[in-house]
Amino acid sequence: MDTKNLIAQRVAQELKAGDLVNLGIGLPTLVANYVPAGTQIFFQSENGVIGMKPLDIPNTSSDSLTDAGGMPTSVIPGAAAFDSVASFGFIRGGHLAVTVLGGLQVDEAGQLANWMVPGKMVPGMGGAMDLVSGAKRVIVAMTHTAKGAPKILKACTLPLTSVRRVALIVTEMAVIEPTEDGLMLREVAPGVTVDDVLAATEARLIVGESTPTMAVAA
Amino acid sequence: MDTKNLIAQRVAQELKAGDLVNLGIGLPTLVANYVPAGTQIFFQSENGVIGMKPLDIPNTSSDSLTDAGGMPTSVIPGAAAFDSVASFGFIRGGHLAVTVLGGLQVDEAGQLANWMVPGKMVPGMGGAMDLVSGAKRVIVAMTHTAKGAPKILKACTLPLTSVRRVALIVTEMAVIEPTEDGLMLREVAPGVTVDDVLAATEARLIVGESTPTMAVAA
Amino acid sequence: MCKVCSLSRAVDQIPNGASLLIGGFMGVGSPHRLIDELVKQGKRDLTVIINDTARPDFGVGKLVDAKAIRRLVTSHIGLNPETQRQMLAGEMEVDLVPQGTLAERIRAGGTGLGGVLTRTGVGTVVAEGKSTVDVDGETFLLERPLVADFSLIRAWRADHLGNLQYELTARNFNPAMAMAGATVIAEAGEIVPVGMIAPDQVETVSVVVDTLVSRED
Amino acid sequence: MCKVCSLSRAVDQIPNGASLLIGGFMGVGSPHRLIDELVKQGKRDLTVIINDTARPDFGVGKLVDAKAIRRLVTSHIGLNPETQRQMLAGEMEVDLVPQGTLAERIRAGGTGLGGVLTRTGVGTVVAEGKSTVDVDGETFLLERPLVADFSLIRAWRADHLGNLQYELTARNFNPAMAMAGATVIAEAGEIVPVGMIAPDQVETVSVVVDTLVSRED
Repeated sequence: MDTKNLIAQRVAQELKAGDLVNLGIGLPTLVANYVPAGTQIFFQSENGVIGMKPLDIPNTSSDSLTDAGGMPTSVIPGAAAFDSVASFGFIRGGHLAVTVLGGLQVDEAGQLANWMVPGKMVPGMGGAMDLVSGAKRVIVAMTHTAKGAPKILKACTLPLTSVRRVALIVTEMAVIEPTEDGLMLREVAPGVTVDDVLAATEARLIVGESTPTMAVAA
Repeated sequence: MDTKNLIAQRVAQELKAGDLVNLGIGLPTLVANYVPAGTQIFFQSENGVIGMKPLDIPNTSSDSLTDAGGMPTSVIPGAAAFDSVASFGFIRGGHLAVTVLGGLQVDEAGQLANWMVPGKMVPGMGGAMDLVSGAKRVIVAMTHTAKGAPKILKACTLPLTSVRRVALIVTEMAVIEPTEDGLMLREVAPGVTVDDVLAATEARLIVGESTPTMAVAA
Repeated sequence: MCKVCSLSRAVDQIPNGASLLIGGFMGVGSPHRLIDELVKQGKRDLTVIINDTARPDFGVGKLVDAKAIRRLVTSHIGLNPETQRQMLAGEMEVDLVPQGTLAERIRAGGTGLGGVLTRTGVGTVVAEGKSTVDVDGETFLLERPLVADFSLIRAWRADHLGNLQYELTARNFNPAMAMAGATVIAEAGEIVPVGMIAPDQVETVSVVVDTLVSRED
Repeated sequence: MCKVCSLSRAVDQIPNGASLLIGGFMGVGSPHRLIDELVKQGKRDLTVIINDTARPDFGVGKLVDAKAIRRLVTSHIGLNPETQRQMLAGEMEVDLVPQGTLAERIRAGGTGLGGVLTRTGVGTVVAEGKSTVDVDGETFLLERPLVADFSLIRAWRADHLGNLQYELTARNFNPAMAMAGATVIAEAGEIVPVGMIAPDQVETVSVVVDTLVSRED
């Protein structure tokens, strides 16, 4: 299993039946593939739909039903469509159980930076700032390092997405929970040691007596 | 023509084709009867409908379509229904061309009091405060006096509905326009003299060189 | 994940002293079955947030008659003399709120806004004890968000997931209240199979509805 | 009181330098005919408020390509390299706003609220130069209402009065924007006789729509 799918598989274990969940573009989108059959999760797309599912039947798309990237999508029976004001009402109002987003950096305070690299990449924050400020649980799904450099830092050097502490960081190496006391190392990936994680992390990690291995299929 | 219908008839002349208009309970409701045929006015009821018209065909009422007093009503073709949040969005947002409300008192600053008599009558303000604060034009339709006592005063003694200056006061004796300089006497009713109006008014009225008579049918 | 349960079990969840957002405008669009069951179960010391108290023996007027309400947040009590009597006698605390402000405060509570900035009420008794905020030289009243332990909602139609659809002026405060209750209990004129309410027709999304009252037995 | 007029006359109303609220999300639900006509008429120095700038040669991306926009208020430009190029080159002023804040600021502008109090952006670069308001011990950012000279709206269906109905995710910013423009111009996939859109289906009420673009000739 590749890095991205390993992360997605582990994140999917955090979702509970009936949850309203927003998946960011890219890696987080893969999470939907690992929801156990029979567990009904409601996926929101911030452009105005709850009950989104991938378009799996050819030639059934509509120009008026797209995901947040503007690509054709589909919905489950019982889905609902609404405008952007209502969409962010769900997000800000705490009705979203979980949001899964990618990350550029996370720091020891659990603060996420994921929307710009000054002078280089300025895509705009889109809905990310509202999602990180408003969802009940924020899960960051990202690779542990970028070109060998740690992404989990003492302090973010990039502009923050929100000052709010995220709930969980899932990488291909580890599951880390930001807490009031600091970053707790909760799990390591199969074949990865605690020392491997520490070596790839700039931030201080709090390590317990024993660190379980992620329950993911290889 | 009785007092109330005379007032309603004069107020109706203030409405223009295409206007969105809210009529308060009681006297203001009569204004709808005097809109010239062929002039389309859109009447809003703040409980959530635009395009209201009186229920004029027997046995066609629904429990789910009522006016702001909870009484069965009807709608024109092209009417729209919406929730209370949207309803007051129209009102506060300046989308209402005219609101016509009853009054207990109006003062020299053009400020209206119409929602409570402390210790005696405390019905609550309902939508009145939003209507007076938000509509483009506020027209007060009321009898000139109550049991012989003036209702147009130097200063209101009752709690204000809004500090905003109303646009026009129409009574069975006169049409009065509150301005920055004070209350301008614009018209008198048929058979009423300027002196009659001054005698029935506590507030100072500014009287022009000539005061036209209201163009209303007797 | 079936949300549908009996009327009595739906109301059993509500303890005495709870705060309730209740839909309806002069009783139109109020959850009459839920209100009747609240009275039947003898709930008391309730905080009720509702547009108006309808009339005696009708809609939420039945809760007033039963002296079940300790605190009332509302915009209009003019057609219910019993509400006015309890208020003037000091038996019930009544907080009168302009109707548009009431709607917007509930919306703010349900959508995570810090409050409402409105011209309505500035300079009147409604402004007493409240902060104001100046925006570009104009003064607005800061009105606080409203939420409650429970929202009691009346819908025209529901599906078995809990998606709701409303009808005409029976809509009123229901959609905003369905977003602002910690637990949302809905009754509907009809419960239809999932998929019968098209996505564009859903007005309250199932994910916010916790309990749907089953059809009359 | 017919509001229906030709595409060219509808766009003739818009002067150079005007501010425009334009519906759409990645071009879905954007008023493509109106945008094409803006380009055709060579409008320039526009202020455009829109969720995103779609892609080059698509949706509002065509206005970017035409260098018609002087100032842009938006939440996302990541999929339009030409927007980023003009921004970094200083050819276009870009104000990046979180998407939920953008929606709510437009709503505030259209519904007479003094501003928006939100947690979103507190403590980030988005908060720079803005006031905060404390409510019950928590800090919220005060974001200002947004309005514009014109709103350009795309509806699924309209009736000849100007009532509008939207479809699925082509809805997005259109309903809020239809409340916030001094003049509202709408194009629709279909224009139907008055009465064909039932009161409960109307999403934008005719009274706020000033001009409805006629069908293609």
